[in-house]
Amino acid sequence: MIEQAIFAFVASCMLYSGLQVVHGRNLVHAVLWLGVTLSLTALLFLLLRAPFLAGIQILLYAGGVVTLMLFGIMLTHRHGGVHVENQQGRKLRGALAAGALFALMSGAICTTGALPHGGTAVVSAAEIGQAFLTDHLLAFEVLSLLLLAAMVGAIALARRSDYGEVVSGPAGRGVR
Amino acid sequence: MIPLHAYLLLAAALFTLGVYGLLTRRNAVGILISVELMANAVNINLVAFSWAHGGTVGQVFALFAMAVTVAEVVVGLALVILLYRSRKDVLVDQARDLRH
Amino acid sequence: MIGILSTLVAAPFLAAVVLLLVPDRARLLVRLISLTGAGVALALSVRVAADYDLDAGGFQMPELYPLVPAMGIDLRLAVDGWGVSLLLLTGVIIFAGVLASWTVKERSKDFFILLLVLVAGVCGVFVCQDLFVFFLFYEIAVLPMYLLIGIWGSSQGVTEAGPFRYVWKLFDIGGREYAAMKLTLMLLVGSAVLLVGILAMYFAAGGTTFDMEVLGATAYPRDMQLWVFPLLWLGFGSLAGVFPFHTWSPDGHASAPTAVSMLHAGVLMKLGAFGVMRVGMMMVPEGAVYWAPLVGGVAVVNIVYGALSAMSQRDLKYIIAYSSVSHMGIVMLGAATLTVNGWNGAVYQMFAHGIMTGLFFALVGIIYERAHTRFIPSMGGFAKVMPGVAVFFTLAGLSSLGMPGTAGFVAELMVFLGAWESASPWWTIPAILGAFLTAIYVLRAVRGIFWGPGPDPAFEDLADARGTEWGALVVLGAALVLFGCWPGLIVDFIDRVTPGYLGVLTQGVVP
Amino acid sequence: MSAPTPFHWGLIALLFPLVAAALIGLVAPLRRAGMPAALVSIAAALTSLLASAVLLAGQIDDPSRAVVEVVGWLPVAGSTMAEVGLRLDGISLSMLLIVTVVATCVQVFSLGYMADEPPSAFGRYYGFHSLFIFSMNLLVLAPNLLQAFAGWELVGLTSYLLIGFYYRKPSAAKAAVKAFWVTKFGDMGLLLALVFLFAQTGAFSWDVTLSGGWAVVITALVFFAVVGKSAQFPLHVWLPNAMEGPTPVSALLHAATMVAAGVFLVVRLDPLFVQAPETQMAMAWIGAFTALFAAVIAVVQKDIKRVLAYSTCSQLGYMICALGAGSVMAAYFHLTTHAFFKALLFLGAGSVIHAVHSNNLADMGGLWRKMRLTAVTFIIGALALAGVPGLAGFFSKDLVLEAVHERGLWLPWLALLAAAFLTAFYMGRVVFLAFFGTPSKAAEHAHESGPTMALPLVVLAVGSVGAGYFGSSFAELYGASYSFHMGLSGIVATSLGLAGLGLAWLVYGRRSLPESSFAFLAPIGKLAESALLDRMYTFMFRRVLLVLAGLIGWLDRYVVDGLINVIGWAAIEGGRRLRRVQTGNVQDYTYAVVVGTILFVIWGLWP
Amino acid sequence: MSVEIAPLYLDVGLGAGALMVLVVDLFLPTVAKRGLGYLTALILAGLLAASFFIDTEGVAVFGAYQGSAWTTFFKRMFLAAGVLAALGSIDHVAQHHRHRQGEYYLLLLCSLLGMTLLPGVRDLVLLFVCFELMGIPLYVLASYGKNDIEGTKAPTGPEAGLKLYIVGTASTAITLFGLSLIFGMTGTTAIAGIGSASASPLLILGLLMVLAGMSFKIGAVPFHFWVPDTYQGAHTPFVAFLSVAPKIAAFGALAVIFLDGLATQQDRWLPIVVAVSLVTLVVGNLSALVQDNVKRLLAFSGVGHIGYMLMAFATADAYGLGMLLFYCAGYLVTNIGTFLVVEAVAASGGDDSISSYNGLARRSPYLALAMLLFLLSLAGIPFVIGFWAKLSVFMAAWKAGLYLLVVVGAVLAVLALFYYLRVARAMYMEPPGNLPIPRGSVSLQLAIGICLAAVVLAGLWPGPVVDAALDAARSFFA
Repeated sequence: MIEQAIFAFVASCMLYSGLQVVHGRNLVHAVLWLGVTLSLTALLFLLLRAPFLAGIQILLYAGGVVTLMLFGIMLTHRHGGVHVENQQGRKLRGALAAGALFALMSGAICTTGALPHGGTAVVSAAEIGQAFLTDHLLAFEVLSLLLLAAMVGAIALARRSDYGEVVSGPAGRGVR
Repeated sequence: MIPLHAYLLLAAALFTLGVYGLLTRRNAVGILISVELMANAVNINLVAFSWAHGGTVGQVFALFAMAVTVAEVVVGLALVILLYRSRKDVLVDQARDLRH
Repeated sequence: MIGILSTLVAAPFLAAVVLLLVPDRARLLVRLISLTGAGVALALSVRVAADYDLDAGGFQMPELYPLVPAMGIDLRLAVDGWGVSLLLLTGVIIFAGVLASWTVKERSKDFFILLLVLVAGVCGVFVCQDLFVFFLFYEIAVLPMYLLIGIWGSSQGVTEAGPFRYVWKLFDIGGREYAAMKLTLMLLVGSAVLLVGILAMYFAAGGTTFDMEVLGATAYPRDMQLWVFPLLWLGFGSLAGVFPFHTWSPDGHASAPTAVSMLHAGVLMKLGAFGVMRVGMMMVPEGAVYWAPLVGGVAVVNIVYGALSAMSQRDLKYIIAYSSVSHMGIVMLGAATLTVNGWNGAVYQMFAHGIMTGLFFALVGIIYERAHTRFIPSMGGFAKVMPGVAVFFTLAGLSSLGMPGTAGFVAELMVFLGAWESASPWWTIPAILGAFLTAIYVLRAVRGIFWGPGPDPAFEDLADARGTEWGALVVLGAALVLFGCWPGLIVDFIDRVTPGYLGVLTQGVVP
Repeated sequence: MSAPTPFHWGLIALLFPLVAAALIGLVAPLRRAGMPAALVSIAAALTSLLASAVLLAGQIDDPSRAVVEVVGWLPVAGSTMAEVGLRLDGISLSMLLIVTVVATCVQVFSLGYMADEPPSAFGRYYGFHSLFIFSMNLLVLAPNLLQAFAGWELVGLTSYLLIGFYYRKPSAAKAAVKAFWVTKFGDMGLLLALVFLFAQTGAFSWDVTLSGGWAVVITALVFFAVVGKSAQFPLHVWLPNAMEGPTPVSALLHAATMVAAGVFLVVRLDPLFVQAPETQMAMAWIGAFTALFAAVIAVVQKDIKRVLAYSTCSQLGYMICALGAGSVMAAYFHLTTHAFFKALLFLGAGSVIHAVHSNNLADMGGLWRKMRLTAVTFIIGALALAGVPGLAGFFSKDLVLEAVHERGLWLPWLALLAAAFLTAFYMGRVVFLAFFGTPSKAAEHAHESGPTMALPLVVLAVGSVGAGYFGSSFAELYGASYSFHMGLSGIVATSLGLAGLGLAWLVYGRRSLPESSFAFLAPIGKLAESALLDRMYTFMFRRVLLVLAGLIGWLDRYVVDGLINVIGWAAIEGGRRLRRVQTGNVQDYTYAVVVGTILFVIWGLWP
Repeated sequence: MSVEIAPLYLDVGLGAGALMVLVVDLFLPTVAKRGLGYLTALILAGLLAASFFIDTEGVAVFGAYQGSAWTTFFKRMFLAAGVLAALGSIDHVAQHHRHRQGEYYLLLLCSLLGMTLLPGVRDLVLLFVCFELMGIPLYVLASYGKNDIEGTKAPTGPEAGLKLYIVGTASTAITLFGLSLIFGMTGTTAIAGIGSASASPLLILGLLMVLAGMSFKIGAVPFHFWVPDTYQGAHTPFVAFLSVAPKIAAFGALAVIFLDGLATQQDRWLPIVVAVSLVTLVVGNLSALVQDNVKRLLAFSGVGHIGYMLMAFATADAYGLGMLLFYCAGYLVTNIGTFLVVEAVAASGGDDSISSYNGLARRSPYLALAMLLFLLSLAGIPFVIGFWAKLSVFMAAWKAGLYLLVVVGAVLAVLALFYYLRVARAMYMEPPGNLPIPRGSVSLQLAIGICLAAVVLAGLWPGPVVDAALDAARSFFA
């Protein structure tokens, strides 16, 4: 009963904050609301007996991603240009499409009768680590390369070079 | 107990909120945020299913999804910065040199 | 060991490859190599005819090279009486065509390369025994046309008119590039339709081989035959100029350079008719019998409609182009009769019309090159300055109107005989009327160009044919008369196989 | 080396002219030299004449001989469908002799007549002539209808080429194509007949037996072609125009031989025609009508060649009528005699024209004094044509009339009689206008032509006088019997002929009767001159056929082809519309992704 | 189950190669960095050669991966594409991105590694990660483009990359959501296990979302909008790679999920694939008709080609899959060759408009001939490989009863010829004017030459390739 109440509370908070994320005018606020949503998700994970994930969620998402986003906004908006009004037509179209998608999804969810029902067993970090090193070893390795690629790629993109200025000759070596 | 349906509906709702943002945000960062919301909904799904089925697979999947999403965000932000440098704004509906 | 047929197909192609390596500036060398390629093709086709055992008949000199075994596609070559006669035609036309193109000035190397590739395709079709490779050669033969017309062709003015005037803004109608594009696209739409029919047959026959013998020996369900045949007919028919899919032909032939018109009207259109008979009628006989009334009816429309259209033209090349439409109608009529005479006549008409129209286009090329006009009302009295051209033009005209002593007569006679024996004898009457209409427009053209007072002062210095042009004219003209007086030379080959094919077809019995 | 057989002689007769034509055609220097080409051609014609004389002599020894030598020409289904070769019998050999004799005469005559032409044109002229002789011989000696058709078409071709000999003259060019088109129009019938004949019998042989209906159809079709070639009403319109050709050509092709080919064909096909009385009846009527009709028109012509041209129509009408009456002998006999005197008349006219440089009767007059030989021979020909007793025309015309009379064809008989009267009248008119009376300006400087022109005139005049006496020999060759006797027809016709000559003398010789007293005939003259039929054909050609062709041409360009263009246009227009969807705004692209997903889900989840 | 990695030797080599490039990059002076391209090409070529000697069949790493003839065929395609792209890129990258060359080749190799793994994965998690390993570097690489388009000063690369990125991440999210549902309804992420579940609405929803998300990667209509913009904006040698390799890999992934894992739900997704194929064919070809920019034209034509590939995919049988592989192989060499010619023309003073091809036949006959043959191959004209490719797809589709698709496809193939011939027309029929003579670098010429040789040789004798493709497809279904 308590769980259900918590869930109801968390869920409604999430929906509200989610709405703020996508609907708010101020982009900085939106990012902050995203942080709220992500943190609430961590709560939800706890309800789902996944403490390890909840921790990761807080660290990686609510901490990392939100910070990154804020950086992104700050770097690309000089003075207060964070208020960007969405066009009315697009809002309507977007709402229609999103509504339709939600209707379809919820329809599918509701018409799927027999869903498995979870227990109370908590998955430990050790179990997850075990899985990483056996069944998902290859995926793990690939993921590491992926993260490397993403880092290198992001650096390659964000570094000032090529565009605008011409770095001549061997002297360019110093840029790295 | 909370039925699985509830989690799924919540995830679906968050996902479609993200879709709404994706479709309406003009600011590139806004779009990134919206995609984050969608990815987050997936994670709820995965963890909820993992809880339902027991075992680690779902959570492992969710972890992979998180990592990948973060990687995407990193690249995305770099792209946004690049865009900003080349165009002096990050409104996606202004970046329309390539069309028709 | 490479057989004679593959050598025959490869010879022009090899010549084209050799040409690729020759510098542009070595014009004479380029021409000599092309002439060698064409000459080898001609010589080998004569050799094939000589080697063909008339007593044995059927398919001879088989060769087999696996190509894509997984799809059942092999390079299967063999030649029958029809193939022999059409190979000879191809050899003669390409030889004459190279001679007639001797004076191509601009980018002559590219021109001859494309021409030879085209010829390789044509030869391939006539000797191919694998339906798929048949189709493949068919496409090869169609494609170089685009560049040949687009680069070396000529444009003509067309007045904006008609209910679809608004389309003019979009296309450069009358331009050579428009003509080239239209020709290519229409023919390839035809081949797309064709492909559908071919696939249907292939899979209905088990989907293991494209061997035409096997596909031909399969008894397809009647329902299927009834819808496959129209596909094959229209697919091949678009190349044979079947109404109403003939409209590429006037523009295409009018725009094309001399040798290309010669080859295209002379040989390529035959490819279409040959396909209708060899693939359409022989492989789906029930469909052929069922649709024959329509095929013949449309052929009759072609004959009369083409002749009337030709009559209304004032551009010389258009007249000849429409006459091709009309004459191909005779071929298709012969095919639709499903009688021995009709089929012999159809194949022989391919041969005769090929040579005749080749001669026509060679002459038109000469006239156009000298006078820089094809507009008949501006001509007149040319016989005085180019008597040789006048003689050969008249000869070609006589053949086209079915004058005995020329190949055209024999072919038309056989077709008419066949038409009367066929299931729809009434075809004979409009067909004969078409021959009469031909007499009208051909002789009007002769009168308009060569007869009468004149020529205009502007045309007083026009030269008669010269050098290699004579070669082309004499080769074709002599062939026209020789095979008109002694048709047995060719008809023996054709007739050797026709009755057998028809026997299979009309009995609906499959061996 | 064994002695030449008839077959060899036949080959010589057939092929020598072809060789001559080929030589002249292919060896350009020979052609351009002119005179050598003429000599080659004449030599070939003479050889041919010699061969045919030898053959005919042999035939007279053994009238029932029929040599048939053929080789296969066209195979079908492994066997021979059509053959070519020679058939040497009475019918073909007598015709062969006529052709070669007249041809040789005309060729010799042309030496003088065409002497003013440039050498290359002269050479070309003889080339065509040789080709013509070959074609005619091909037709005459044909062992079957197919070869005959080939010859038939080839003589049409040479006729076209020779009429158009002065190709730079627009009227000649027009006349040439007109002749070709009209005869070709008729030839469709022959072609169709060939097709039907083959369908019925599996061969093209001369003597066949057919069930009634088919015999009528086939003979009617053949007759249609004959109408065209032999210039019968209503397809006679080309013949007068054909006079645009050189006069010797008119003598050879358009009087003596080619136009008679129609008659020859019917004679050849007689076994078939007797099975079709309906066709014969039609022939009798049409022949008789043409005979009268053309004679009437001939009366009012001012051009000497046109008079002769209409006269030819008229006389061919006689022959056709005789054939219709079932008398091969009469028709063929008339053909023979007519060949001589009509060729003579044309050559004589040619001689006159050569002298006065005009075709117009008004430019002549009083030539009797200047051109004695020409005048004498021309008058012999005219009298023969008029049917004056003792001359060739008398016998043959009498036979025709007799035959028609015997058959009980009263109206045709009367028409022929009237035509006989008119024939005498218009020939008298020509003779009096051209050779007597006061010379016109042009005629004053006229003088007799050289020996090359005189000799043929004499030869033909002899023929015109003597041919009539060989009736029984001819009859033997055809397997008929003939003996001359003067019957009702003969008496009436002869008196009418003499009356006609007398009337002509009164009007044009003595001028005792003014021309104006024939004013009541003026409407007929007007009618003849207005050339109603010609105008109708022209109308059909220009206003119907060409307009139809123009319509079809337009339709093809702008509607049929237009539709094809519209398809292309539609594709490109579609592309243009689609292009606008590509807005460049990535939000629209994501929108498409979401909508696509929704559509997927709807479709996948719906059932 | 063990850490067996023998079937992954090539992929391991690829990963090692990537790291090698990373390390070498650190020690190379900028002037010498062009060597990285050759190094990359050499690595890939070596691996390609090795693929003919190393047996890479069998299960690996706890059953997450299975090597077979199927994966080998894919690997060879990707390695070949990598070699060609690397060779083609060397000059462009050295000239325009001289300070980012190391990253370029590293990302290329990483992306390739994702691709080579994809067709053999036996687990949804691995599949997803590989998919992303393939995708993320592409976002970066697409942003490298520097070419300006008329009237704007801004480089087009960022816009191109952004469009690819936004549509891509959205699609990824959709895919991921779908995968989560599939996992949820089956309780497993093993490919072998997901087929056994009954068809609940959620499972269907999941698979449809995966299908939609993956349709983005292959560029099927209506997920294709990024294609022309990105192709136009990104730099050409990379587009050569982008236009083929990821799509082929995505087909591999689609095959793994749908033909293997979810084959039991065929009646749900197959009709959609058929419909998408049809729409893609029509839209792609019609849109290409009116393009004046060669890269956009090729982009839309590429969309059309996806329609043909989907046609083969929609047969859902071994024969069709084999023909799909054959089509992919043919499309790979042809399309890379085409784009490399575009690069060669643009690199020497031209741009991407059709008019800059005017008179190419006279400026550079061999380049024009190569372009002509590539275009003919794209159009499906005999004696170049594209013809056999198209044919094989038609055969497969006909065999599977997709008659409508065959008819539409055949007719549209002719329509396609119209726009290919527009380029041919410019090359052969227009006067060259003052346009420069293209002088492609040696490496570019080499790459074009390899493509040309492949297109022509395989066009003349396609048998071995077809056999290999059919073997691969059979091993997939074994």
